Amino acid sequence: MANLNIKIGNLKFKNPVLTASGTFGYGEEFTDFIDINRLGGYIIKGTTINHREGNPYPRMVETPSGMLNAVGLQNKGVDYFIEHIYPRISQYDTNLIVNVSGANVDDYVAVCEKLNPLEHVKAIEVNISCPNVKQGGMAFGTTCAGAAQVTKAVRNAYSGTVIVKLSPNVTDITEIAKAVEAEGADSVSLINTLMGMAIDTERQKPYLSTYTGGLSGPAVRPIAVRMVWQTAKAVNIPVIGLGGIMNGRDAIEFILAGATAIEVGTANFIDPSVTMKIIDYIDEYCIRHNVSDISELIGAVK
Amino acid sequence: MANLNIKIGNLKFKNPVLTASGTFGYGEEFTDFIDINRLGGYIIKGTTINHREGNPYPRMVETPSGMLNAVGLQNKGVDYFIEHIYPRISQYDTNLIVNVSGANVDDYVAVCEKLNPLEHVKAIEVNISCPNVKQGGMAFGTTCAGAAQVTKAVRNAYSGTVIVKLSPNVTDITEIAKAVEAEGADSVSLINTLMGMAIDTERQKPYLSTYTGGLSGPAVRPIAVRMVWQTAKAVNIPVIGLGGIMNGRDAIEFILAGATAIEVGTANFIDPSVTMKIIDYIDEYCIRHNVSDISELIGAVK
Amino acid sequence: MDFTVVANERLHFNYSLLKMRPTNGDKLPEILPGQFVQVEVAESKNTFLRRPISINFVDYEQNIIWLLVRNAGEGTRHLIESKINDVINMIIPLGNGFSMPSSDNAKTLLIGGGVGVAPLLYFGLILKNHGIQPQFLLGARSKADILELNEFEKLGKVHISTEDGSMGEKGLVTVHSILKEKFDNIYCCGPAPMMKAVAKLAKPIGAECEVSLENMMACGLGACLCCVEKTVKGNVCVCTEGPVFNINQLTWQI
Amino acid sequence: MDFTVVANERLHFNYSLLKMRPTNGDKLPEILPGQFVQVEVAESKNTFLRRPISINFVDYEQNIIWLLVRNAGEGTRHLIESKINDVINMIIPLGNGFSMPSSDNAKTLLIGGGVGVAPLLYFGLILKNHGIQPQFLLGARSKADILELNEFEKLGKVHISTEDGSMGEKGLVTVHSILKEKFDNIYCCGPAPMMKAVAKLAKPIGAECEVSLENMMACGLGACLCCVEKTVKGNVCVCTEGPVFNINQLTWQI
Repeated sequence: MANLNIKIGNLKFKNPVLTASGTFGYGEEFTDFIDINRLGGYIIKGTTINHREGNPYPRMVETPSGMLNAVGLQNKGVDYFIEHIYPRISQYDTNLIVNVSGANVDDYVAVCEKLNPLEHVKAIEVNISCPNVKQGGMAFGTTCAGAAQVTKAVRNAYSGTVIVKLSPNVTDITEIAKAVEAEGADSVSLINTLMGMAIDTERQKPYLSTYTGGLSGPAVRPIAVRMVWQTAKAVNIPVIGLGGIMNGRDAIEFILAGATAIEVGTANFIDPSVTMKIIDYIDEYCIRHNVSDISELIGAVK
Repeated sequence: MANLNIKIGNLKFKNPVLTASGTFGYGEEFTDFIDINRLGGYIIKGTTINHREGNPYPRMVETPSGMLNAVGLQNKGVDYFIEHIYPRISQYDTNLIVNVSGANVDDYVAVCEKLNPLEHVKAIEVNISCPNVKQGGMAFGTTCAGAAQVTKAVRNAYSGTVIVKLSPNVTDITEIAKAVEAEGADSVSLINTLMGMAIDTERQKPYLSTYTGGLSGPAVRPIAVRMVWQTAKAVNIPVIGLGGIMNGRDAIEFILAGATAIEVGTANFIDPSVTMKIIDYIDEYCIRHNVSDISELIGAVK
Repeated sequence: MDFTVVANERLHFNYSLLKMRPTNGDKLPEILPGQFVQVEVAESKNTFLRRPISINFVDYEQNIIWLLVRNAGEGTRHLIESKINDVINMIIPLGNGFSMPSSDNAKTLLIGGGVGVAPLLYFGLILKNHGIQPQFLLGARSKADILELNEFEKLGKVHISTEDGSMGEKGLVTVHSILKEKFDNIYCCGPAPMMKAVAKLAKPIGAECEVSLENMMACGLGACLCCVEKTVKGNVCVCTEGPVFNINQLTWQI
Repeated sequence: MDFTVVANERLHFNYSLLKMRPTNGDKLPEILPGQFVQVEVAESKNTFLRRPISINFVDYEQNIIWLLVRNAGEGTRHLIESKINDVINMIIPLGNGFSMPSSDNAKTLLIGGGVGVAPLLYFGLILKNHGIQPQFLLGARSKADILELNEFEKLGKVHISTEDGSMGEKGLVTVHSILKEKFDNIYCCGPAPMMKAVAKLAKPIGAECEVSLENMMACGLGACLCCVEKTVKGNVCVCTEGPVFNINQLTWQI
């Protein structure tokens, strides 16, 4: 049994396997399939200051080795979360991380202030990269100034670990990462989805009600691995890698590219127990390669 | 039989199906499988002022629904092309288009000046988006200034139809397209490959000698369709769409998104006769949808 | 959970009736009529997600589950081409089933269109076992598309509509003469336009009406929020809040 | 060109000998020993490109081609699991073959490692038909990995090396005693390190030596420029300039 413990900011994780926001609900949906306590951590869905209905149906279409989604941050708002959901899910022996989103900086701050007192919320993941909302979202994540502005405000409003989730829809993701690091983020997670579109050629209509959506799945993995590799070399804070991780091999690929931890997203839709298999694989891989501590693998690509 | 004729600048095409540079050699490699004369046009591989050996092996790795390549513009140079290759391939009854690349603006201009007198070269596709070369290539394609600079110089040096091939590795491809249009490009083609990376986790080495390479194939199609849709709305010049087109349905998807013509790339590797099938499908599709002229379909997504 | 295909009856070029048994011999879980499964399509280049398929019938004695699959694309085409002894992974059971009529002598009609008849067979059995005599109204394009007729006839009176009149009454189910009668409970599964038309008919006559929706799904577990339907409670996941809804919960213009 | 599988002989857990005939009944094209095919892998989620496979044997009388396939990943695994009557699309034939020895009494040795023995069987037949008696040196990890021994023995004297000594001489082919003899022509196909070692031995004794390379390919037609090998003429495509090269064309440090 290799040592799989890792650290993001001051927060310890029993292993580097997290679940990606918006693909794991509040965790409860998966208790028939996995032991949440075995996860390094789990990131619950994008939470906003007010209740959001999200985008109209249809919100999803399958694409080659991936899918497009346009959920649009449907959630009941931070107050409902704190009152009704948090009490139910706060007892797991793993790091509970809340993904935070907003239409403007004040919204981000307001959500952070409400989450700050919750002792079982160990970290927040600041979503400045959602391609499926009209205001905010990706707008902040595609400029250094916007990314820095949100990070600075959130950093002041939240005392725990701050992870900023970056958009891949940019010319140079390392510039955004550096801007975020400069404002005190403890970590960056990447990549969020790539903006895409698919058209039903028989109906001559887009498949999504919003026309465009976010592309995820193994189709985007090579892009995500490249961005993680570039970013891990550009910043000194730990990088969390995600984007099309379907199995343990893929998780190792991101770690070798420089990721300190990884998030499993779309794969949860296809195999709800995939995270457990990934944790087991990482352990077996370490043994097979005589790695006593996972840290030896981080960025170890030769 | 619907009318499939389209026009790019002053250049007429018998149908909108072209082959993408670097995936079709000089056409000769495919004469056992297709009738080149049936193509709307074919774009031959990236040509530079001097002979280039390209990148070391390995240059390719398969990825989910796609592949990464890092060929690096291997070619014998424009003089060799004009002397030895052009005479062999200039007799086809279709539009011969040469893809032009360079490490600096002078290189682009020099190649254009040598191609300008060739009566059977009907157009050039200016590659400002190759992710696999150290100098030039994508560097020009990721800033409006760089894209404009190359376009302006090429426009002055070449009297035929000028198509500029854009990089998807940017925050806003419409800004680049507008900059290129402003300098007199007759058309933009998109997308070139997305920069990606894949790691052999057992050897803990990247699969490509260059670490990163260009991702192509159906995996990237949703991104390409989105960018074509955005760009076709942003510029007044015709847009040529490519990125993961594997069959006739995919070709129609790009046309509905706003593409006046399409390029077939990676699909040629899997089915060397795919272009013929795509031309047939487009014709059948038009008949099935009571479309008498392909122009009715361009950008027709509702 | 892995299942082994024990029979694949090709009812029609486009439809297959798959009969499957848990590969490891486990007993089937309790399954409610109207629930569905998420089926993995293993060897298919262009199929990435699982495919949601409603449960057609459950034979607890033989420990076999039936799926009625329509060829609706590459994923389902692979399923209908399954061979005996193929092993297929399914997440089972998912969603909520039909609710029972309030009274045992409720006059009950089950309306199915095309492959939408699938969940009605198992529901019909459950109703019959509860002493309720269901009637069935099956609609399809033509005679060849009327599926499992013999099975339905074992459970209750069957009325038929075909668009081309090749069997039963000609036209859509919504114009079938049986609908002139008053029913206490109407259950419907089929194409959305048909379900909406049925809902329109059910409302004025005060019949309790439930429909089974087929919104596109990714996870089937309520995690991805992709298959949402607009209801009086706002957008809810069809996979966890449905697939069966009382028409009063929906916001259809009826 | 579509081919129908007429036999699939599982020589070993990891190897299959596929025998295929043109589906439409056409006669096989002329095939040179050392040429290869590009095989489409239809139903495989994670296989996007074709797989290049060298031609093991050609039986013109029966109009059948043999492919010796090693399970080297998901794509080839699907191929070795092919069933009789499966239809497989192949681009055939591709590349250049081995060149014949300059004289009919040339002392000729064909060295194959693992699945690298594949092209040597058909080449051995062609040599024999030209009145040249080839000798074979087959190397593998252990006895179980020595493939098609009976077939090779029909064509000439067979020498064997196994790393574990379970058959023939113990050790790599490059230390086999037969290599103490002088040969005029040596042909080799196997892992790159083995081919380089053989080239090192061939050069000093002045033997003409050809090797068959297996660089990763996309198209197989010389269009993608992915499978290049550095030669005295610069980077060339293994698919069109090879896969067979005289070692003097290569830039190996030997």
